[in-house]
Amino acid sequence: MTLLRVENLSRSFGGIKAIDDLSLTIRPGPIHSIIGPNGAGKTTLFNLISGIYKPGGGRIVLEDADITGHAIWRLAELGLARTFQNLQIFFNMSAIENVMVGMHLKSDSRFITSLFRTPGIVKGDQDKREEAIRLLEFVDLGDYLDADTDSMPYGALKRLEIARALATQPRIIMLDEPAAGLNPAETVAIDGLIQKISENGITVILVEHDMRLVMGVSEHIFVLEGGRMLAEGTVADIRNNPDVVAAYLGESGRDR
Amino acid sequence: MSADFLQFLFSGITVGATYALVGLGFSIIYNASHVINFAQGEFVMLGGMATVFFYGAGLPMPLAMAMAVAMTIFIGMALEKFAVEPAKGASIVTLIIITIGASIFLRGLAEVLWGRNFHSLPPISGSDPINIGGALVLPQSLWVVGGTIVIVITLAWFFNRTMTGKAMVASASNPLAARLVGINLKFILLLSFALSAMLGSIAGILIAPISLAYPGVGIMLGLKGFCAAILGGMGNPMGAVLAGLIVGISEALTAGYISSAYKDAVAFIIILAVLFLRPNGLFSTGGTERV
Amino acid sequence: MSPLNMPGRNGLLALIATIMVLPLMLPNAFYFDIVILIGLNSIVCIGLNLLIGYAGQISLGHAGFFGIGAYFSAILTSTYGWPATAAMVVGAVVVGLLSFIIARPIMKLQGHYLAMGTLGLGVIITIVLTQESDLTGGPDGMPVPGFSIFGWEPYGETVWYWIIAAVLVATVWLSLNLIASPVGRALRAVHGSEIAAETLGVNVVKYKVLVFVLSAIIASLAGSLFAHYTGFITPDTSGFIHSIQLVTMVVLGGMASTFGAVAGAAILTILPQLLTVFHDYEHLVFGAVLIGTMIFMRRGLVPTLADLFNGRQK
Amino acid sequence: MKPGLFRHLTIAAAAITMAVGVSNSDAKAADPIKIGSFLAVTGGASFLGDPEKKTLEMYVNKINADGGVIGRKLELILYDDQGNPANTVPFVKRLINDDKVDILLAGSTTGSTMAAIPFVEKAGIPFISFGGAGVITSPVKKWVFKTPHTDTLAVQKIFTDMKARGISKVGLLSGSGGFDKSCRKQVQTLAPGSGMTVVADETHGKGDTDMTPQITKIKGTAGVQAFMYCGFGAATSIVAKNYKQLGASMPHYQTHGSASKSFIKNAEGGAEGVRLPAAALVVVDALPASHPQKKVAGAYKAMYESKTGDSISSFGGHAYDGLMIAVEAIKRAGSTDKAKVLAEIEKTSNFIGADGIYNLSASDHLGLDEASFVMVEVRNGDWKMLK
Repeated sequence: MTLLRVENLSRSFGGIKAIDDLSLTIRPGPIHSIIGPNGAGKTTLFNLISGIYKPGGGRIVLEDADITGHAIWRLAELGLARTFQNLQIFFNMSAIENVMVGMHLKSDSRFITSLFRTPGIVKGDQDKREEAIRLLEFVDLGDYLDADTDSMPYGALKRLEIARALATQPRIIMLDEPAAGLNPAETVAIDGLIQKISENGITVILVEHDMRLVMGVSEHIFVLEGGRMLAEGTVADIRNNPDVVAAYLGESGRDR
Repeated sequence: MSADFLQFLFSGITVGATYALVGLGFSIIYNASHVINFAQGEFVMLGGMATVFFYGAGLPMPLAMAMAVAMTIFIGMALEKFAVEPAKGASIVTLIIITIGASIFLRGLAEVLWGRNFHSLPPISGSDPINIGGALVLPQSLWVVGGTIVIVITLAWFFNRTMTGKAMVASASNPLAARLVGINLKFILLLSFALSAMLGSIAGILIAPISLAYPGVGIMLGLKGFCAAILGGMGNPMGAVLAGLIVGISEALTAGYISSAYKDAVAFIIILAVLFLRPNGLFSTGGTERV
Repeated sequence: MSPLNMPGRNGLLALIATIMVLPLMLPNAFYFDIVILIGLNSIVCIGLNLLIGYAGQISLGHAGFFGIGAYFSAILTSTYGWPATAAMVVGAVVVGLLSFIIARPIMKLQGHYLAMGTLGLGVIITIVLTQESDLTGGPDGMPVPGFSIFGWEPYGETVWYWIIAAVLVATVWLSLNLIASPVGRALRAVHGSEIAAETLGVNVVKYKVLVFVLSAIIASLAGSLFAHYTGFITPDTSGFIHSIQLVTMVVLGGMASTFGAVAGAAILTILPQLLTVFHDYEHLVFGAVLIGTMIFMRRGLVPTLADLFNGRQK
Repeated sequence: MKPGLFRHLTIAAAAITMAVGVSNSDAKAADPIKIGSFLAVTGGASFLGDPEKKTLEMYVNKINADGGVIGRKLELILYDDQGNPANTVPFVKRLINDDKVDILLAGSTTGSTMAAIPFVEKAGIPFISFGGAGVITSPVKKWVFKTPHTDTLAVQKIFTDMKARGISKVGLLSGSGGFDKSCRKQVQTLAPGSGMTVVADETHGKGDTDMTPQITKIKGTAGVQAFMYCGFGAATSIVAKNYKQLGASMPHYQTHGSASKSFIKNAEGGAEGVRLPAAALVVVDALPASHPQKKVAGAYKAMYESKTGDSISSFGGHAYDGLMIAVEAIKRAGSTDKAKVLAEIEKTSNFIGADGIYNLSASDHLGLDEASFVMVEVRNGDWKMLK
């Protein structure tokens, strides 16, 4: 069974191949991680899957539907959600409003009803607000409901992005370095959060540099290097793969 | 027919050269600060008006011109110091309004100093037209074009050959790195306004004998110069020069062959067409947003 | 659910109270005239604020739409004898279509390129209105017959005061509603981060087009009312300077604040009248005030004051 | 909102406004007579507005020094609309509603005048305009008069002169302002009847600073024998300058819109040889002693030139005539009652002004004939009367 399939994907920037004929398969359920040195193409891969970049070649298939070149916002409809390496918080809105934007597709977004604030809109917003409170509490941000986002700490914003992505009720959530910039305690909390998300039946794809986090939560790991697949497998497979060890530790590692 | 064409062409190149200088000013400031200086057209106005009045006060013409340029440079630097620098980090819209406020202020200043009326400035070397291939060209037009060529070449030399010029280019492409290697960004910013003011005032002095000098002369010139800067790809000085000439020539040809009524629309029609096809300007290579 | 239980209710009530009391304090028709102009400017600015303040897309050409509305009303009623309401609607529809066609390419532009694109659009509109002088009277403008609706012809500043007041209150109410709705959140999300909004299922292009068209139509309707009220229009109503005034009102009052738009409109309409005491120094002082306000109250008047009031430091 | 409340407030507000209004307009005998004005004191048409303003101020002071009119002083309330009709509208409203003037002597340009007319007609205030075009008083508007010669008279005069020189094909350039357009229309209308053909018809935009493309085109038109320009303001000088720069040698005509020394000065030699119809005032010194206007125009010229140090233009004369017609009418009416003053202005007959001799009536709100219009040519930087 596959949920998401990437087939022979390529993309280059100014002659440099960021993603080079890459194929991979995501099964529904387990936590998948993508690792690799800087410039290996991890974030580019995320941007290709979520439609922000258009691929130079290859296909992306969600279940049986070809989603290559789809408009970005349609992918949310299909159950694909993500967070960003560089925070993309709506700093002009409160925390709870950020999450409510995530429920956009399930909201009444008709123009006329919005203008006249029909009872339907009022009721809808109440429901959405309650749901958003639940989500914020789920990511442990219950204290920040109506907080101004530009006065929230960095770690909280990281979790807010996750709550916002969850609000779209995704089947797949792609987390781009959720632990970057966090202190050890916060990293542990993120670790727990990722597991909790997975337990809710959402397939997690994780890009992360924190190896302890990756090795702790992942069930399947892809290792990229130079836009190509260096290795894939379980945590044990990857740990014992000499190529990976070499890539991470350099030539000296191989000698040992 | 061909004499007419030449006539239109010369007319277009003359006006286009002014647009080029104004566009160049936009580009230089944009490079240094990412600010669109809507007061750029006012530098042109100040250059022309100040010369008229220094000359009228009895100074010899070259001295009057030099004084006008110096005065405009001083005003440009004051603008940077007292209006742009304190607003560091403000949003694009806020900065646009600040520079528009500055342009209103400078127009007001000119009105207070010199009144609201039209003034003429005698041409630098007579007004007997020169016959070139059947077209009659004013000596002043040659001054405008020649002046622009000299300025463009000097600037190219400045940016490519001098330490200060190179520092300006470096801080435009990577401010952080520039600061790390010890370039004084504040100084660069001040310099960029001084340079733009100088370009504007020279354009104003050169064009004044042709267009008259009055407080409102900078508005349209400023907008057309902005067109040139955008058309050339914001922050691409040579692109701005080329685009300024393209705009000027298109205008003159439109007035000559199609309709003089829609002459002023030409620049804006070109810019819309280009922006719709190439959202980052005619001579830009385009970039990708990093997420 | 009471209809009064809405976001910004207190502000709206305060606005209504002000409108009710104001006539008692205005000595003559000249002052009514200024207040009516404030109202008209506020209406345009509320629409423009949806575009600039909430959706984060600048426009330096909105006076163009205002001008088209004004001229459609003027030409259709005076030259072709149409009823004022029909002319107003046709003007709004034309502006709606024009802005819809232009919105897709223009809303693709970012930052300064968007500023240039909208500026160019506005300038082109002004030039057309100036040059098609057989229809528009050219640079010297044209007279506009009075407004009439169902045979009733409002005349005099006091009657117009109440008409514009009613339209203003309605516009504020609709704007507050819209901002607090899912559509409003989507608009604000576009401002916050287009990429993030898009990944959450917000069709960014659609919302940009929507808000651009909406603000253009509001400007057009206000333009029609202005034309009938003032009785004489020139291409300056559509000009670059007017566009700049509108944007300045929005920014000065405070971006992303409906009441800020009203406050900005009020200040910038009154200020030039007050500054006439400076005679020749008028422009000098106006420019200085503009620069000063933008430097020291970067977020605009209403949000800055609100922060002070709430004791918050920013 | 309750409809009752709404209606009450409307009525209350209306009542207050009216009460305030009534108390203000209930003028006492000692109150000054308020003369309202909006002129193009600065800007592109300032050479119209500036002498008009100086003339009004000068003569209002003189009249007040001599004891005023019907025992009351004159008070001049003047705004600078820069000749831009968009600026005119608020000033007109202010003059009518806030300043509550008794009479309007205003409008340097046709555009400003036309913008003001709807408000003046509605308010019912006598309005003597200094605008040039015929449309101002043709058709007649109840409250609106004008003192300057019309474009119709000017075009007729020019065509007569052209015919005398054997010219029948004319190339026309015009600006886009109200006067320019009105003049262009007169040229097109009057040409066939006068045996003229308009072989080129070019226009330029407001505020244009380079007319060489248009003039190049006109110059190159087959058969063209003379060049004519319809317009006023800074553009007149630019056209003359460009015309000379392009080496054009055909006869060059402009209108009375160029009849000021600043036209000659700013054209920097380009005005040499340009012919135009002008009020007798500009060549008053050359007039024979028997000329009926010699005395009035001479006195005005002497006073204007000694007080201001500027040289005379016919535009100040428009203001002089307007003010004098108004003062005479108020004297005859014995009050500033607007209807009475209107009736008295219409009774003005054989009034000798600086600009011409006026015979006004209910059906003629201009009252000038061709007699006071003379053809002049620029020679050696000055006006030379043609015979």
